[in-house]
Amino acid sequence: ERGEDGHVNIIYWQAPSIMTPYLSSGTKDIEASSLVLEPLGRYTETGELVPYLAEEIPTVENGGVSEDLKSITWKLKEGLLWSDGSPVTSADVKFTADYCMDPEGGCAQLAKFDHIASIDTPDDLTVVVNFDEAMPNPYGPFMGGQSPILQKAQFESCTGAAASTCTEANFNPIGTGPFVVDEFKPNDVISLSANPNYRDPAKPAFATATLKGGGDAEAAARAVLQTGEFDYAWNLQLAPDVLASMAEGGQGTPVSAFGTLVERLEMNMTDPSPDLPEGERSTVAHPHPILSDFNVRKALSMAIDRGLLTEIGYGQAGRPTCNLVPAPALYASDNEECLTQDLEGAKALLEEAGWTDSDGDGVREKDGMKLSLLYQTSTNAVRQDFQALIKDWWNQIGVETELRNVDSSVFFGGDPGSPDTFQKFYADVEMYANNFDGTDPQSYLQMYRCGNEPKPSSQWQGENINRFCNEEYDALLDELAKTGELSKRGEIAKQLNDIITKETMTIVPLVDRGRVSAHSNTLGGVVLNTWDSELWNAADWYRIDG
Amino acid sequence: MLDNAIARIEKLRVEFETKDGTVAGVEDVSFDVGPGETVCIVGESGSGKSVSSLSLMRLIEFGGGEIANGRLIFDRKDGDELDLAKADQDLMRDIRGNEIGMIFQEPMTALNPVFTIERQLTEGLRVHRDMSKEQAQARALELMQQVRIPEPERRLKQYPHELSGGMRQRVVIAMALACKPRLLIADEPTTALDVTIQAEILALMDRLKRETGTAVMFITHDMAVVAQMADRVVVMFRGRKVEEGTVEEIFENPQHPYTKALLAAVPKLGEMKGKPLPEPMKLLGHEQDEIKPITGTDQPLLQVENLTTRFPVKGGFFRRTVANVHAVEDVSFTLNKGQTLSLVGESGCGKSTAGRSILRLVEPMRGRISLDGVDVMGLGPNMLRDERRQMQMIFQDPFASLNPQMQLADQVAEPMRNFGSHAGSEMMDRVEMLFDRVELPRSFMRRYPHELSGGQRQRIAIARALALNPKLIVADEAVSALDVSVQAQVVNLMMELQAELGLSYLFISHDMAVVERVSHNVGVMYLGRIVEIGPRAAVFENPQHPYTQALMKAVPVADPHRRKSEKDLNFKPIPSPIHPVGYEPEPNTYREVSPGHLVLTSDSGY
Amino acid sequence: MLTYAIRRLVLSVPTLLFISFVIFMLLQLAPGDPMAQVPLTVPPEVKQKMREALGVGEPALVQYWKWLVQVFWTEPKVFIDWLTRDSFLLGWLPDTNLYQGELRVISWQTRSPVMDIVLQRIPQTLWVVGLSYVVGVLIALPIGIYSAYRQYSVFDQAGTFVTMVGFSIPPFFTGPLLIVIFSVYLGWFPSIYDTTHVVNDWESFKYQLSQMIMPVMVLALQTTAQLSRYMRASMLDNLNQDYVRTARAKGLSEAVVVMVHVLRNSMIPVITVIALGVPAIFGGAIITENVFKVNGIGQLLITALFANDLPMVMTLTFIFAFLIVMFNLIADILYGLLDPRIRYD
Amino acid sequence: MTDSPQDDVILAEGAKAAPIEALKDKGPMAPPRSKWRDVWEQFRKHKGAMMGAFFLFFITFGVLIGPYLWTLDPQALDIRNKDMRPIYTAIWNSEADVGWNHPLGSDQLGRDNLSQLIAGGRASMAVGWAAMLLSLIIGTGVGVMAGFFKKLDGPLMRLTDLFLSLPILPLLLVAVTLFRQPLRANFGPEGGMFILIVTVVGITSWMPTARIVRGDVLALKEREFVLAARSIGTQPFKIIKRHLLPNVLSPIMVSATLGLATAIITESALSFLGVGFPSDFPTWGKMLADAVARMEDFPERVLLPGVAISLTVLGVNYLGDGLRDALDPRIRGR
Ligand SMILES: Nc1ncnc2c1ncn2[C@@H]1O[C@H](COP(=O)(O)OP(=O)(O)OP(=O)(O)O)[C@@H](O)[C@H]1O
Ligand SMILES: Nc1ncnc2c1ncn2[C@@H]1O[C@H](COP(=O)(O)OP(=O)(O)OP(=O)(O)O)[C@@H](O)[C@H]1O
Ligand SMILES: [Mg+2]
Ligand SMILES: [Mg+2]
Ligand code: NI
Repeated sequence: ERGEDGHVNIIYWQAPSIMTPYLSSGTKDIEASSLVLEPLGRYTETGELVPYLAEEIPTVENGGVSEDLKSITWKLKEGLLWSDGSPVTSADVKFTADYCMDPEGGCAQLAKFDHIASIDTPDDLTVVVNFDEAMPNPYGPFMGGQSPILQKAQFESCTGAAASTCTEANFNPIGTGPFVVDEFKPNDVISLSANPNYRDPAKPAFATATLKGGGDAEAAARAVLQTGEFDYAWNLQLAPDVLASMAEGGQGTPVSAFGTLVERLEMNMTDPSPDLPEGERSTVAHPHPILSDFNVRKALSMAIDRGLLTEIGYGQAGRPTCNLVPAPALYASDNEECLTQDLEGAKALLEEAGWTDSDGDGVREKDGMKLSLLYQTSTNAVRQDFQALIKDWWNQIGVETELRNVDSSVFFGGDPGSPDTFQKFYADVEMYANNFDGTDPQSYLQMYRCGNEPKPSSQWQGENINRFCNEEYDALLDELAKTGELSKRGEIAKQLNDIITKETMTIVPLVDRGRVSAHSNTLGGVVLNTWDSELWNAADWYRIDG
Repeated sequence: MLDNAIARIEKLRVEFETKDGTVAGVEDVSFDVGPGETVCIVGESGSGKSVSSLSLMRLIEFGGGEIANGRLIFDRKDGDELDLAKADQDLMRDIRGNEIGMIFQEPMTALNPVFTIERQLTEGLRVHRDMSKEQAQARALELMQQVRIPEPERRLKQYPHELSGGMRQRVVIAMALACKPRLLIADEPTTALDVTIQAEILALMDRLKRETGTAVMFITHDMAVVAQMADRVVVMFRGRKVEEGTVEEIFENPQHPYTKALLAAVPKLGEMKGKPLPEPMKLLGHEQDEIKPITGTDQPLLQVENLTTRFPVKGGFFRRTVANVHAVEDVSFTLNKGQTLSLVGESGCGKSTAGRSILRLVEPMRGRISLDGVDVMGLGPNMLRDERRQMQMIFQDPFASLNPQMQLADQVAEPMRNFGSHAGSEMMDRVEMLFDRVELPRSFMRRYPHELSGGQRQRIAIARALALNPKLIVADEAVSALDVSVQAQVVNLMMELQAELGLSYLFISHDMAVVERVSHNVGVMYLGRIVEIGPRAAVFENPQHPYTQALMKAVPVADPHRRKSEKDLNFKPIPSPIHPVGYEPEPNTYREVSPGHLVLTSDSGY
Repeated sequence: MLTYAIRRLVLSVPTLLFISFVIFMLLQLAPGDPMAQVPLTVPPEVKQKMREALGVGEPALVQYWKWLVQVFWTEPKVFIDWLTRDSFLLGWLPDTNLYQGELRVISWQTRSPVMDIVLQRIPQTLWVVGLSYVVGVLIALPIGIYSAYRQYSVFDQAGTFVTMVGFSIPPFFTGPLLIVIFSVYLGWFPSIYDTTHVVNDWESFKYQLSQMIMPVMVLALQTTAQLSRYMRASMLDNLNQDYVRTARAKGLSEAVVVMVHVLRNSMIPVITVIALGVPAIFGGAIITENVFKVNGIGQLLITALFANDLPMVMTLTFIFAFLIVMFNLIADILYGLLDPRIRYD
Repeated sequence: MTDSPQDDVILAEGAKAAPIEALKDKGPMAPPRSKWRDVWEQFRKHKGAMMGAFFLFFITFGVLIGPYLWTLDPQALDIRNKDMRPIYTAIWNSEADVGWNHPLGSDQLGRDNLSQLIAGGRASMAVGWAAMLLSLIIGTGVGVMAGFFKKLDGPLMRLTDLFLSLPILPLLLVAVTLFRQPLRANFGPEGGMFILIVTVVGITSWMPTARIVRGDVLALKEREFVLAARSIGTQPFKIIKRHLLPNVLSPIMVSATLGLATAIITESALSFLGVGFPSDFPTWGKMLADAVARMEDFPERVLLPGVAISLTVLGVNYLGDGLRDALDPRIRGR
């Protein structure tokens, strides 16, 4: 029965600041808006596609996707209503695309609408998206929490430069989801109530909801696990022992799930030496004097005990991995060779490669070059623990390591003027985490294409952070882009993954980072999903009596 | 001992707990106060005068003291006798302000700055007399009239800082008298006031005592005031009573050596009559010293012409100068080598400013100053600094004019360091010599100012001023803050030095008796102008300007036979020296009465 | 006095302009980027588009000028409109409709007018931080008075000790400690402040009290520590003054002497200190707000800072500077009003 | 002090002694003592101050000598011995994981708490002292200049107002992000951050000192000894050095003690907000901030640094109280 379970309290320690994913790409905002706005289809916790507003997921098999992979046809469910009672039509869907693709609007999900040539609405329930090239993965637009459907009537006057002035619409969007916004206090709290026009008359079970934001993960965990004030807490990035001891509070349960987020070390293949003139540091013009040696990279990887790192940093929310693409199963390589630490092996390897400690200072040299590395990452407690541990291991194999951490707003800020961005890579090794949207790794793997590296001529934009360049890899990428068949795609993706990880040790994956969230013991129906919004099935949540 | 005494103090001993252990403030003091009688308690600073009076009020407890011994018998209105030393504070509250009133020394701080006069006057009345607000206000007005405050209605609504010192002291007296106390304790009520105001307040108290029949316990260190006020005198010395007697007995036939010394040290106005030149005082114990008049020379050292100093008053939206304080207005005089010129006048008349202007410690507006032929006004900063070797200054407050954080030898040596005139051991030799010169033991050289008494400090200040062999010393109230006995010593020292070194003094003081003692010439200042100037004998014995005459009348004389009465006094309040920008007073013109004796003929504001 | 106040007011305009310029330039210098929080999956071109939409690329002076116009011209218009339209006070006046849809100061994070959010945050901050200030003052004054009156007594020594400890323990420690004790073990108070809570009956009032008590206490501890020191020192200064002796000599009771004569004088400097502390209320208490999730101004500022939300940071810091300047002025004027000796002209 | 041998002479009956004795100055009879000896005498009488000084000395000594006595590297990881409890927990909990190799226990990465506490103390004390000194120098300089030179008063006080109205926290964060890298490049990660924090705390906390000092200098300037110094030709800077600075020492002392405390606390607040020292560089504030999450299981990790901070602050404050009394010659003279 709709509304019979009263009230549900959700806490996000990062407070949502806006209710549409199009003007913010922050996870908190995307997840908050997923209570109200819905896409045509979502990913399930296993990464499968399920229809939401669409009748079914279009595929080549059912004819929804054209043979040449250049168009996809969505059919809306019949009788869908917006929360204000007006019907949902294909015009809304088309409008959503237009809204995001407006060049003045600064749409955060523009990448989802890449390669769209045109959108046709043959009738009120049918939407045809035409691409300008073959799209083996045509599920960019309108799939998943990042690109839900907006109501045309509400946002019509909010396109382009006017997007940010539509505060009312941005805070209180009319949606099709289980809840509607009663009051939105940016960066603080959102009060919601059940959508009277939700398509399933029995849902949601809760009449009202609040989504409180702010504070820190620890307090959020405490509120669910220890004091029981809240029913659901998102993304509890806490040290495992802290979380475990809080879970003894008995009020709630932590839950975890894994996606594609991998904490990794990136090896710089170019020389970041400050002695080089500005504009040539960390560019392909100068290969790295130490890390160009595969054996060094390999030894560095061998020295690491990924199991221990995981245990200390992430506990049940992490698992050691050797892969850049750890999931979904279709694309995940079975590479496990790196999981056992081998300090002796690493030492031997270095010795063999000519890196010896000739002067007895504990640091190896070769040709007068000291085996000394600068290892940087963003400022974050777990990363600093990792740095400390890895430095320790590397010291043991005779590699001198200097640690450095940069404020994350600078590190990830992408300011071409700052020397400390991860793109500039003015260090030898850096550590961060990255993942890909949805389930298809193609664009993710494409980042490491030769020529895509950040360089002065591209204002240091570019995703090939390592400055990796490998013909075989690029050739495989081209092949992947042409392949539509899933199993074939999986094969190629695994090969790509192996080239960049175990074969060249360009990227040294450490931990496959999952999500930990917690729900109170009285909240039922929670299914943690890392492929989509965590609140993807909030409509199914209910209260367990007890 | 009178049986019907209002207050009887018997064997009083008051102790203070200090960090160095228990200290006795007064010891074994006994005396009594009869009805309608004025008992003066005299003695130098720290002799226990205030402690005795505060004990009687039982206020000493709040200052950390404790009555260790003795009885304080007080005769209450209803005839009972009560030992105040044993009374509890509730009872005391009833007596305080009601049966015993008290006037304090500092009129500036004795009133609460944030309450109106009316509020402070009525408070006691409402507590002790259960008066309604209106009744108390009416009574307050009556009191204000009784103490002769002009415009009493308006004053009642004002705050203490809006009243002059004299008026404030009147308010304090009114407050003490509000409930018609049987005993009035006055703790140095006039020490902080100008002679003229002092005279008025003394006369006022005298009249009130006669009108109301209140017994008065009057505390002072000034023998001249004692001579004016007392029926009986109690002399205190270092916490003990050393002598007691009627005022005539004490003045004419002192018994105790301390009383004798004290009386010898008091300069009496008129003592110098017939002597044209200043001469040192004859002090007890120095009888054998030869007393030589100081002649000086006739060569002019300092010539000041038309000196004018004004301070701007800023105001308004743009902080522009809206008015000027005419502190020194067209002052001219000449000071000869080896002689002393004194400037006298009431507080605020511009004496200090005149002295400072000459050293250019404040920048004069115009005028000509020539010191031994050097045009001081025309000197640039460096030259001026050099020229200051020739002229030095001694300040009023010996506590404030020495740096508390510096050793005495360093302070004396500082001028020499500044000018590099002496160095190393030569400098130390000179410092030792200077210490000898001002009769301080050399062992004091390594001490700090707080370890010295006021007189010793003032001697350090003199030594410092002498360090550079100046020709001119400006002594700005240099002896005003000192106890009489010490004052006499310092005055004698200064005169000795003058005789020996041929110094010239510009002696600034409000104390006419001291001025009479030390000066060759005297200038009387009023509102920034010199209203009369001339040889000391001429000005003191033949005052011409009405202000000078009034001033001379106001000075109390340390002789019980020459008491003043209230009707001799008529003072007008001093008008404001503040004039709007652009106001230019006419130049001063003088009439020469006798050679060198000039009297202002143009308007002086008096 | 009036001239003085007006003069100071007028002088504060260039001061504030200068301050705003300094702050603006400092923030411009900061290397942060509003896109830092954007996940790495978003391609650089898209980020660039987003940046342009926020107007980040423009020259600093142009941005500053725009900001000035928005704050000093557009926002007042909106405010006047609001006054004449919705406010209780002036709602009866005809609607002014001065605001014609010009661009207001827009937050980069929320894409909504900064002022609206600030107004939304002020109640929480005032409730908690303001109340704690009041509580702190109310506790501090008696402690200060009594410590001074009984200088070096056990009470005074203990008071000194406690206030010093209060001063030296950071709120990020006291806060979680209280939460663990009172929320986790005892379960008396909620650990998370509910900003949507509306007080409309006794029950809800009790709830409001229970959720405020911990943050208020944590903050009040610090206020108390500092103010009671001031109060004590000021009382000690005045207790030794001559007028106190005069008052006693009049036969007034100790209560009147201390609580009327001495207190009135001692309060003069203390009140100005209190007034000078008021801007800090509006500035929020960043750490405490964070610990208890009282999402007030302080939390707004810190999130904006970390998100490089320049307009928000700029406007908030400017408001803060404005309050400081104004309360400085108010403190001076209060001083003049309370102390009859001071006359400004 | 009123009782001196001569009193009895004067008061002796018959007063055969020379009468001038009665008027003789009451000189100090004790032999002259050096100023610092005097200060010390006075200081010793202040119990709180002695205790404060003792604690401060103990802590300072501990953090300075500590690393030589307890040589474990505070950054050394000993992952097998992580999460050990302090040795004293064994008293009531025989199962607690304790050991003499980590007398105060170890943290979640097995770093030794004792050596961290010592190293953290070094950092905190160094930050505290340096920031305090910096703010003192700026504050005193500005205050003295403004108070002494009339022309500078206006501009300097406006500057002070400006700094007072600058919102400190944003400024701090901006400065941290701005200058962290260049400083790190020149002074290393810890050195750079140290300089940064010290500078930022220093330049944002000198204003109260400046105001107090200015007020005092204005008042002192009216005192006659300054006028006297001018009249004997002392140059302005010598006046400041000889006459003004020694006399504003006690308010400066008070600001100094407060400054030390605020600097330590500000540093810890910065650490709490995550913009302080590098993560592997312990300070008390950082240890406290990091340990708050594990407060229930490992209370010692918050208590140890918390108590250390409090004791230091308390010690410094009491020390300041005592010093103020001892340095004031009027109090000392009594
Ligand atoms: N609160 C106190 N604590 C310690 N000693 C005190 C205190 N008050 C007074 N004394 C001591 O008691 C003695 C007498 O002091 P008292 O104030 O009575 O002197 P006085 O004769 O009134 O001097 P003055 O003319 O300076 O007012 C002095 O030696 C003084 O040091
Ligand atoms: N620095 C100053 N700024 C403004 N006005 C001043 C200043 N110094 C003195 N005055 C004013 O100048 C006038 C003369 O002051 P001055 O100090 O010379 O008087 P005085 O005769 O020495 O008085 P006292 O006997 O009280 O020392 C007074 O009205 C005083 O208020
Ligand atoms: Mg006295
Ligand atoms: Mg004077
Ligand atoms: Ni006198």
